[in-house]
Amino acid sequence: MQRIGVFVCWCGSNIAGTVDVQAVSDALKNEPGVVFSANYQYMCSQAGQNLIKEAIAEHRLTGIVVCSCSPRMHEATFRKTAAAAGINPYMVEIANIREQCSWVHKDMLTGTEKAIILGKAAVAKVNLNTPLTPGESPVTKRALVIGGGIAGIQTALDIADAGFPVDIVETKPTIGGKMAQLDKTFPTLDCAACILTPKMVDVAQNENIRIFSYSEVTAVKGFVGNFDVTIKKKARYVNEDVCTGCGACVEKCPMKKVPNEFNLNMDNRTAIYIPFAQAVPKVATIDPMHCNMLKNGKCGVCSKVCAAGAIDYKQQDQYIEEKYGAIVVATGFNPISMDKFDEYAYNQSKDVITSLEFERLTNAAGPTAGKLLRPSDHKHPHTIVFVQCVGSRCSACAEKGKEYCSKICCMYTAKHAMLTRDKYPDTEVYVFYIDVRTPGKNFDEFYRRAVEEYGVHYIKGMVGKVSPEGDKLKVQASDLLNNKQLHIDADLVVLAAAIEPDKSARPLATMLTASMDTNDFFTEAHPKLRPVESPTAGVFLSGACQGPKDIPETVSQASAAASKVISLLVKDKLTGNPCVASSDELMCNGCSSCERVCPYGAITYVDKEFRMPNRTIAIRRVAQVNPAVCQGCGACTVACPSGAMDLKGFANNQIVAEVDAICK
Amino acid sequence: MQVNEKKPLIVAFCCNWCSYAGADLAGNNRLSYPADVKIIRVPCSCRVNPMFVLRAFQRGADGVILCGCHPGDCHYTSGNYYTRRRMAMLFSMLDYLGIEKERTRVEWVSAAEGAKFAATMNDFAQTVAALGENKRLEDLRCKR
Amino acid sequence: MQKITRDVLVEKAASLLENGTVDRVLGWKKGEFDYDLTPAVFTSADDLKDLVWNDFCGANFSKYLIANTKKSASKVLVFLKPCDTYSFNQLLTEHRFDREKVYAIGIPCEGMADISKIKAVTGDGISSIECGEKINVTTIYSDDTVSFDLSDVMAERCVNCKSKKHVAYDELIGEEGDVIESGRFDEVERIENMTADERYAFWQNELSRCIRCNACRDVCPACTCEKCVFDNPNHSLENKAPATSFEEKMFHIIRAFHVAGRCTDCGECSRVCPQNIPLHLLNRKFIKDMNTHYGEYQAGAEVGSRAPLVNYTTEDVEPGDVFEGRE
Amino acid sequence: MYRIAKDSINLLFAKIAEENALYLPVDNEKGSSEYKKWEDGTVMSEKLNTVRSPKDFFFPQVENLMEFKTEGKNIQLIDIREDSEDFVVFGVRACDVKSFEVLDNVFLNEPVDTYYKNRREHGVIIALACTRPAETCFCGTFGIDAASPAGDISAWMTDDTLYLEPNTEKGEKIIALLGDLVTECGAEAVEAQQESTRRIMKKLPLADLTTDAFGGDKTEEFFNAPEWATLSESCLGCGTCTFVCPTCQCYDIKDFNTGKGVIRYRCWDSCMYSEFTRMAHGNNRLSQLERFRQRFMHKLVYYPANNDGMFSCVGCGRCLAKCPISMNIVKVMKTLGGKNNG
Repeated sequence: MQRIGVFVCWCGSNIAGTVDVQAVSDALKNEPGVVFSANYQYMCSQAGQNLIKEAIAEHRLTGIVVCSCSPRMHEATFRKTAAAAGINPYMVEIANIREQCSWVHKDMLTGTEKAIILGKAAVAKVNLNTPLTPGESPVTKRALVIGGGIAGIQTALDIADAGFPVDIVETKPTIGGKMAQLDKTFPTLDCAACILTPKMVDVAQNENIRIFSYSEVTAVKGFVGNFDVTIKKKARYVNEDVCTGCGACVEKCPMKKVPNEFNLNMDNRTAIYIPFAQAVPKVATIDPMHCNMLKNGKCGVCSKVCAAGAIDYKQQDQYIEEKYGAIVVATGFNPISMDKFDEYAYNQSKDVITSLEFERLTNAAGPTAGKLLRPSDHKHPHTIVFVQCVGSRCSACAEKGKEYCSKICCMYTAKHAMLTRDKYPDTEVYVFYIDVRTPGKNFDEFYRRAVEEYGVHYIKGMVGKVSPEGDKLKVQASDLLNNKQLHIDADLVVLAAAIEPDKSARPLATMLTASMDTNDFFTEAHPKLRPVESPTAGVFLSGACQGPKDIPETVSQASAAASKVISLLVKDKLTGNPCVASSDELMCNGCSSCERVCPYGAITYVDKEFRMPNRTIAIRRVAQVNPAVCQGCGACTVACPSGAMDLKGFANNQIVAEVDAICK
Repeated sequence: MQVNEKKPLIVAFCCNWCSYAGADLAGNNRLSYPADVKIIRVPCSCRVNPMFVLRAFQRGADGVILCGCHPGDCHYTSGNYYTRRRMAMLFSMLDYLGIEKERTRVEWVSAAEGAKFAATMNDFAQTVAALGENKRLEDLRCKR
Repeated sequence: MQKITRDVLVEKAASLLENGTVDRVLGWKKGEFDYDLTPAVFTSADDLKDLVWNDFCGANFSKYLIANTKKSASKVLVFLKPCDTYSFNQLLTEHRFDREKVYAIGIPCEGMADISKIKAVTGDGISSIECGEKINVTTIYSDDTVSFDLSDVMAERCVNCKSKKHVAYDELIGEEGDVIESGRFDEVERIENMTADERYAFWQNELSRCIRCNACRDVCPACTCEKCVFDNPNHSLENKAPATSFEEKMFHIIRAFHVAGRCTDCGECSRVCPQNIPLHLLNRKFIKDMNTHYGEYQAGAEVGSRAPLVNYTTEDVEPGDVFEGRE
Repeated sequence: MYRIAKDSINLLFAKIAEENALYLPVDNEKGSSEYKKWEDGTVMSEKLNTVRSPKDFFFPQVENLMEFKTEGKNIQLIDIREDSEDFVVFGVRACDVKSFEVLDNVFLNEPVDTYYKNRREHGVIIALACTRPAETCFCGTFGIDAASPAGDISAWMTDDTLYLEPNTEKGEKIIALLGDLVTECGAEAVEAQQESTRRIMKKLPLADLTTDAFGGDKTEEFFNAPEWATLSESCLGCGTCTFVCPTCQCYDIKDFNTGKGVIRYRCWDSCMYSEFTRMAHGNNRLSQLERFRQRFMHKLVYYPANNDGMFSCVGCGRCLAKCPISMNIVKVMKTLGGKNNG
């Protein structure tokens, strides 16, 4: 029989406001096994924890129930408290009487009644708890970073700096990501390439970092400390180790009309290409969709001109299997498609562009060599309209846009407007906005300079329609502050498209068993306290895959993720979750149902000798669970018809006891 | 004390990673739902054995709802897919035995869907209340 | 199709015993009357004089293989009707016995007779039954012989036979049959089409007769647990008696669920129920539902196949939608 | 002896039901019969016997014994014994009547089972003579005359008349209750039927089965008999034989926690079950052979040893009809008892 202590928390008035805590602790005093029951203002405080420790010592408690906030909040706290007082931390159960009781019910009587029942269920469960000890597993001291943008680069550099090997997997032929496409960065206006490319070079030169460019992750197995990852290196038809990046092949390639995705298809590249001058790795890649040699065997020019002999038309996709201790997701973002925003005529006029396209137009390495020229006629635009929140904060148009704020648009639009006015003072610049959001270091000052020093016309209101007419774009908009309709004849319209997670994120999340929100951003383990960890142990989040971010935020999160990875990789062993499945070999009949449903391959079968009636021995096939691999989902427990498979911490009889207590 | 009209009792099994967190979020946002709903935390919806569901009815529950991560979002990759098949079969069987199908439900509620959690519970509680007491899966020994 | 005779089986068994291929034979042994055959182990040619093959050899031997393959180093000979072979494969899928320890002879089956259907006509007091082209029955109450066509007194499960094909054997006697279309889900459908109240009344009536003798479970080739949860004092399902109508339902729902995807629809449960509860209709409901929602699946058709409940697709039907199109 | 026209039998039932709960065999849609409470319109089954024996009336499959309630940390014991109503069971066959004697020896000897006694005292048995025994019948083996059943009242049904012969005070009271409904008559009225039945009994396939080889002193002779191995070989270990048997009387006492208290109840148990008589040290009969042997040794050896040679089988034939593998006491008796047993 357990000796259970019940501790009812007031949580100030959070619980005590709707739940009669005294009544709860009194009622639970009479439950089977309960020998002590008390309530206190803040159980999680030092004083509250001391109360628990003292009660454990004084009443020789074997188990405790804390009626408090969600176990997701303080279960770990109270487990530590219990451990410090000398009882097994898994002898602690939490009755969630805050989030699932006092905060959702308004009436004191109702709240108290329910709190007592939840407390009884927790007591019933603790009565059946058994001390649990976590198992241990080794840690592979190597990290995988998925995505080679600024987030992935920073994370990889930091991990490598700590002395651990890191692999970066990047789908594009080069690392660099979105930042490589940007011109200047707000609010300092330093050039993106100037600060990014040295880091890219650092990556290339770091002995601890391997880059798998033009590659993708195709399978992930295992668990924290012990991931087995399959990486597909797509055939680039160029031997990476041999290619010097001289560019002779690119120069001679006869296939010159391939849309250049790096410049957002605003100019063309060749079929064999290096995305940009500072690409890392600086090796050529053949685009199999456009290469005549690969398509119909007629060409072979690049092979002839390559002095290094790097061209290999027979190259195959290559699968690499590697073990990792930790995985960082840094898959980044993309602007959303403008196809559904017909009102802005994006698909009707070349002169309606997105902000990222604007970046390329103003970038010295871009299609216009940095001169701001209209895509349609390469003329200098004199009136530019910037439209903010295109697809962002779009609660009514969920089918084409996003409900959330994309966060970076206000600042980059201010940057674009300011730079335009700075370089081309003859250009009138209008910015239509819903709100201007500038909560960042030097952000508001930056925005005000745009308005006050550079004379950018900021107009609160949305653009209703853009209609191409001749070489003009007729912009109809409303000015909410002056309550009037505006008609502007613009030369160029720039849309601040919302950003969304990269499409590769969703399948990746499935492979990683990492959870995502409805917008396909990766969910963090805790929105405030564990912002760079995924709920899946060993998977970390870096950059915009977790939510919209600007560069400084991305970099700081990337470093944070790296430090989390480092603190994982420095460990030689991990202690696991002790709430794992275990098989009662006497009951197991070896049917394999459990093995079939286990998502982790944690169950294996062995032939074992059993003593049978009348001194006979029988060899039976029975299931065994690898506690280091088992994650404790419990799928096997239901698949098992014999009731041989049970889950520690969530055992059949424990859950049944909870059901019984609730249904009393 | 006045004898209260018997309120429907609802047992909600919530997976730790999504739905239990969704319920917490409903609490954080002070979204109310009937106190008749009592939550039991399980690591994953796939931990829920049909016997738990039947047991709840036996002991006096009027409705049983399972909440898990959305299909594809299971913390354990595939747990809720098994839940989906198992409960589809169990519920169909209960219906086959003439037990009101409205008394059982599976809902996918993510950690971010506090509002959906509250709305689901409100709706389910209402549905179950309309059905009245569970008579067809009750155990008379537990009713006194 | 030519009916095979008892003598063919005896001859075969005797020669396999003789040449040492097997050291034991699982077969049907004659009883006090002509219909009460007992599954038995025959170890010598002399024993085999009591081996019977007639229209009452319903018992499925597959489950006996679990114990009998462990009894000696030699093989055991088993006679399998087509439906028995599905159980045989399912048990192999679940690693319940060593295939190498079995010599399986597939025997064709035209269906088995149900003695209660015969007695419904003749009444009690049967003094003899002869199985041949016709089933000839005499009773102590009459000098006349009553003749039946097998089809008139065939057991329900045989009327709705799903397969005359053997899916496993080492040797086949007689001709091989085919998987056949059967009306085995008609009765399930009939119940589905009742109103909820009617369904409830139907099952309440059927299950209320349950005496929890466990015959359905103990005969079931899918119920091969070392110890059934209902017998395990450490399990919360442990229960010995249908104390309330809830307990009746609990037992049968859980049992049907535990064998869902593993039940081959051999029909033994209903055959042995002393109270004639149509237990197969519970199992068939699961089979029908799984076929409808997860694709056709026949447990035991192949060794090693993955049953629907230990499988999934990302596009599966939602639990709330399985009722669609129904009342 | 009394008689009543068969046409008026419903009047008789109605009269009995005025003061007693009346149970009689009724056909169910499955082609078998079961005891049901009589109400106006109930038609008595013509079947030879019910699947479940009438032992349920005195020794039900599940019977609540007492209840515990907890309030805080106090425990309170509640007697939940139901006040048994007076009841009459009509149509019990000779074999089943005899089974009550077997049960009485167990339950009414010290220590008296008051639950059983209570029901026994409130029950009246109207036994009905058999006319068309089945091939599975072998009551004669145990000295039972199917044509002359015991019981509080013995009854015979002919094509047109029901004859009643009270044997006990309880039986007399029922006859008194019937009053004018029945007319007195001589016992010779049923002799022809009795003779016919007895003739049929001799023709039954199991008519020659005897108990000669068995009895209380045969433990050593049979306990280690090698035949048990083959006899029990295919036993499934289910409880069908025990649960349809009118004389099997084993039960388990279990607690059911209702959440508000504990109901202590007893329910039938079967010596065929692997968990039967599981004790702190485990189980005392580990193999199905041992469990199977126990059942038959009990019926044919141990019980007679304790009950002046009375066997605890009445030859009703239910196990012959219902065993899933058709293994039964007749096969055991014939195998162990040698040629004397048929």
